[in-house]
Amino acid sequence: MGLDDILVSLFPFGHDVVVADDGLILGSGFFAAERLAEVVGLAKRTALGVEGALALAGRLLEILGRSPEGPILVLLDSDSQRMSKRDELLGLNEFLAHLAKALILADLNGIPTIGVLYGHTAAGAFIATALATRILVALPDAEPEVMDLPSMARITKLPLAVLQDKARDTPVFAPGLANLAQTGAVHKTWNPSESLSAQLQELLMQLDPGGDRRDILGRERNGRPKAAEIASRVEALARSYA
Amino acid sequence: MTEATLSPPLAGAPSLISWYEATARQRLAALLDPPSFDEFLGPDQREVSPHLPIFDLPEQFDDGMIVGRGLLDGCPVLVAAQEGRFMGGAFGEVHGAKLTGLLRAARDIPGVTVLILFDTGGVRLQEANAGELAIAEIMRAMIEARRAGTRVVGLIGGRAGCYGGGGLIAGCCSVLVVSEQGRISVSGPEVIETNRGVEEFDARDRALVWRTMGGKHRRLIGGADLFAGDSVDSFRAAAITAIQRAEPFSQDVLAAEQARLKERLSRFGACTDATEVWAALGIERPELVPAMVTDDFITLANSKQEAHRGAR
Amino acid sequence: MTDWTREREARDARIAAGRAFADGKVVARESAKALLEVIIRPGDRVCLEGDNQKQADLLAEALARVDPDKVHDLHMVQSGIVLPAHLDVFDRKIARRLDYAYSGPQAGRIAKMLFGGQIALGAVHTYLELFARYFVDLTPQVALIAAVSADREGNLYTGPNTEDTPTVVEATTFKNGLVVAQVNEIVDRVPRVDIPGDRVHFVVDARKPFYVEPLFTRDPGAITETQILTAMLAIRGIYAEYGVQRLNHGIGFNTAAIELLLPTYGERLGLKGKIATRWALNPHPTLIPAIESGWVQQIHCFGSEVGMDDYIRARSDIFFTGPDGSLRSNRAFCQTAGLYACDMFIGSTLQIDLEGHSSTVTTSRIAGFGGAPNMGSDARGRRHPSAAWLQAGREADPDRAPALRRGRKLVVQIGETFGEKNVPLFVEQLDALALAEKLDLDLAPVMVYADDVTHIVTEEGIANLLLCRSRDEREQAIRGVAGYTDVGRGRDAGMVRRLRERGVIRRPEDLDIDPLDADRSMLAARSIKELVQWSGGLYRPPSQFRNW
Amino acid sequence: MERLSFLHKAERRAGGRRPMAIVGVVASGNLEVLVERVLPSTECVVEIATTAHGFGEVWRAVVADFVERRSPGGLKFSINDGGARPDTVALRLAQGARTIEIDTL
Repeated sequence: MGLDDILVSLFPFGHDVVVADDGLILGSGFFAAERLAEVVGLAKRTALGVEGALALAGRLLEILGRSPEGPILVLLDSDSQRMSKRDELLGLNEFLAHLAKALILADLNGIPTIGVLYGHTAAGAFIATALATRILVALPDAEPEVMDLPSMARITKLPLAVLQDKARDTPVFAPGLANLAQTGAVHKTWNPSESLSAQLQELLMQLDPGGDRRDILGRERNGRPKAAEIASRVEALARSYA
Repeated sequence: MTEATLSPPLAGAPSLISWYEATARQRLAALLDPPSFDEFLGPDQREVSPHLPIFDLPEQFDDGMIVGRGLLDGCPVLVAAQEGRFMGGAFGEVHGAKLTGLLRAARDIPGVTVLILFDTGGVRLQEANAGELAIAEIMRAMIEARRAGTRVVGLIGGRAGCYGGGGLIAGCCSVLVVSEQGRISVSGPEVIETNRGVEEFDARDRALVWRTMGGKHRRLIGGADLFAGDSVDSFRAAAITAIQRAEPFSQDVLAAEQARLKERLSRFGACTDATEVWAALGIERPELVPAMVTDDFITLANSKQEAHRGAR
Repeated sequence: MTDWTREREARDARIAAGRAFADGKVVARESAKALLEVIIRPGDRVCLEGDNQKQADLLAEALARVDPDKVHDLHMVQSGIVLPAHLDVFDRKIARRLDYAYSGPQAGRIAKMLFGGQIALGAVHTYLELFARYFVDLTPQVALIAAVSADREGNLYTGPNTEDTPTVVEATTFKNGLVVAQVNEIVDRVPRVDIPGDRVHFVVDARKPFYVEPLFTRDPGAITETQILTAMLAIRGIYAEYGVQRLNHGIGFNTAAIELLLPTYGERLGLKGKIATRWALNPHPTLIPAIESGWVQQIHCFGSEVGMDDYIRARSDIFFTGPDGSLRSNRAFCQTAGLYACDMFIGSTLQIDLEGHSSTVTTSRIAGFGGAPNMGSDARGRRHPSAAWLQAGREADPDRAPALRRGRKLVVQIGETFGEKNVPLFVEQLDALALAEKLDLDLAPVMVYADDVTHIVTEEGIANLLLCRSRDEREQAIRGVAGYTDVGRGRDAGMVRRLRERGVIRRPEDLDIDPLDADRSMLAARSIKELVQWSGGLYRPPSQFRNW
Repeated sequence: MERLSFLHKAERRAGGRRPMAIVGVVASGNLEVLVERVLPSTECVVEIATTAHGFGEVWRAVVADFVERRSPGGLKFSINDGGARPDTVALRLAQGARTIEIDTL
């Protein structure tokens, strides 16, 4: 499902979302009458570098200044972080963290943040954007990829076939939407043949005000057997000293 | 500016144990008031990674992450330390969840400080999805805690540096202390070289790596707030100072960070090497910076780049 | 009528032929090959200067390019086979015979060429032994040497890396030979005259520095805890036990660890001033902390070390320096000092057999030994006493009348039971024996003979071979410190226990060494950068050792 | 992963009172040793998980020497090994035994 189709389905009441030359998605749209969503994101498999991260964060801060009611959608079809000497020289980690912080702050301010993964994403770009939202949904042809198998084969010195074989037994390392969903990263996969607007509204109705539940989701889906339990045990031990 | 004013290191003296060389446990023992450290889910609990056996890789009883509480200069702190030599200090499911749990507790303990001793290559690739998600959960928990008033101090100077998602977590801390050895970066040297070619970045050129990603550069551009020498003593002193510097997290803080990073891009965006950045900062002999000893460098850094209070 | 001056006349004829390519004595680098083609004759003995440190690299490359129709069947008599060009001259059939002392980086290729018959080998010598033969039966007709600078008269400044040059020139010039020097630059006046101009016949202006290998730089960052434990054993069980004041160290990480433990562990034991004060040693960067802490009184050097020149210049109370302020090294004198004036040699090896013979030769690599067999041997001609020497002699032969008892030099082999790539240090039989058989050599290339070795130190303990009274005891003492190698696991546990009770074997716990001290925080410097700091910025390590 | 376990009689109870100690880290050529004071004072158990297969006899020898030389009665040693050489193993075992007997570390 292409971005244009997604925007049409998400915003039946109109939108002004555009994709700039640098691959940034910016704009807003009405997913219901009188209900406006702000939109940021990355399109066309763009790598996220210092300029992109700063621009997206700048837009988010500007939105926060207006204290909007509606959700902020993060539409994503990106590469990983931009891998270059210049980006690292300038402190890419701070730019990416800054963007993630802006998204988390929006959510803490009561503005729902919803990631919509419709294409590819990887590594630092994924963490700084979609994984910093309250809820991450995906379209079926999304291709999240923390680490690609050929690179992994090179580093672990295991044959690709062996890795593919191992990947069948566990969702914990191999790329792909199903694996990410099973570990709890992706809450829901939307049905592209139904109205995305309706699915968004349904999602907003079900929003749980509680904290980060991705580890619990990962346990329920048998994707991450230990994370939730370890976190809660450490949390309890640390609290007992307070 | 000379490269030769520091008195020789008095080796063997416990006060000068190298941070870079120490294990995570040795760092904690030397950083905190003795014998105040109490570990949560210690090695005797054997909470190891459930995923390493798939790859026939050895486990470590603490999965490379040590969490607990202790006293720093008499003040209660929660601490987390990564062991950079085990799996490169990389984030896996258990490793990450320990820090997530610690930060979630910190959110609800008024006035508490969290110290994070980073030493990581990023995501552990044998459990990449779990590691990536752990990093996202840690960032979320950290910002929630900071917003509730928790101070989070990051200490960076270990063997593995602070790479990948570790760099993003570091970017969410209230205050960062870094030593010369502490490299902070998202993409590692080998990753850049593999993806963009040796002309873009020669990963074997150690001087290039250290001046592009190392602690001195990070301190000079404001990516870290305090510079420490490579000793547990120096890190302890810097951590005590850092706690005073920590500011709560707010929308104003983010706005200040936006302005800070925007200024950085406009000042240094055209530079192609760290020495050009340092020259643009007004450092007269930037080529001498890498060889400068700690005290001289701190004086220089303080004169060229004030720590940005409340802008991270 | 006998002509008693044929050699001189031949030399003069060569000089006359060479003048065609020279302006006075000075030859442009582009003419080096042509010069060599007219001054070297087929069958000559040629010394191409080069050892484990400095190299007359430009002249080596020129010699490798000469026309084999004009120059062939040379007999190379030189310290080191180090540069590819040193073997290219055999590949191109310019040279045929070889007598040498050391071949580090070319050890694999030289082995292949020896097996292939391209090289007719005379012998693998120690440096001092080869130098001695320069004056008896291996006198060069032509010497190709390297210096820092020359004036137009041919006066040479060899600088900190003087090394073999005076010896080579002495043997060549004064026996009707011809000396060609490559120099980094021609100057009006040399900083000091290391070689007088009347001993030098041609000077090739190389317009670049001759190559020097930083062979004696050990990065403290690579020293392991096992090496630290082993070093503590050596300090406590040998240096302190015998009160060793005058000594030489090998170049391995084990001895580097000892150097870095003197100001820490040695200080704690109260040994400052009592051990390790006078050295025959290259300027090891890892000795800087001990020097700066006041441990060291005097050092004489075989050669210099890359990056150490300014430090040495600023520490002339410790080092031998010339009127220009820089180091004066001399390999022949320093080897003599190591042989006669040192009470101990301690160094690493690759293989030790059940008798205690050791060698760095393996079947695929013929490294040569450089100075080690000389340093690591008892000088039978020694007559002056010292406490350490007398004590070692007493242990070896307690029953002889003291006034007629020779002392013994302490010759210590140190290493971990498993070396690089988990190769065991201890073997039933040295690879050197198989090699000797394969090459039909009269002598196996043994670095240190069993009857010279006095102690073997590993992380398992110290074997004091002076106290062994039978071949059997000796074998079990060696097995007793061989750890979990096959040799070690083949020990007789009961006999090893008895040897330990007698102090023939001493374990770390027997010497009160705490395994918790085997930690890198015990090193006086843990990185090259810390060595720079200790030196007050005077040590300037070469770029491959920097990460800043 | 190869798993090995050795049970020994020890002459004496290990010194000190600390219940637990840990030394080393798991890395290539390195190992961690977790020491727990959980056994009767004349027993010593060493349990090993190692990446290097087929070295059981060397481990047996290293452990036997260690128990004879240090007499670590009452201690259980649990080892995660990244393929360390025997000298490193012997050193870590000795360090573990020393660490648990120092009460104020």
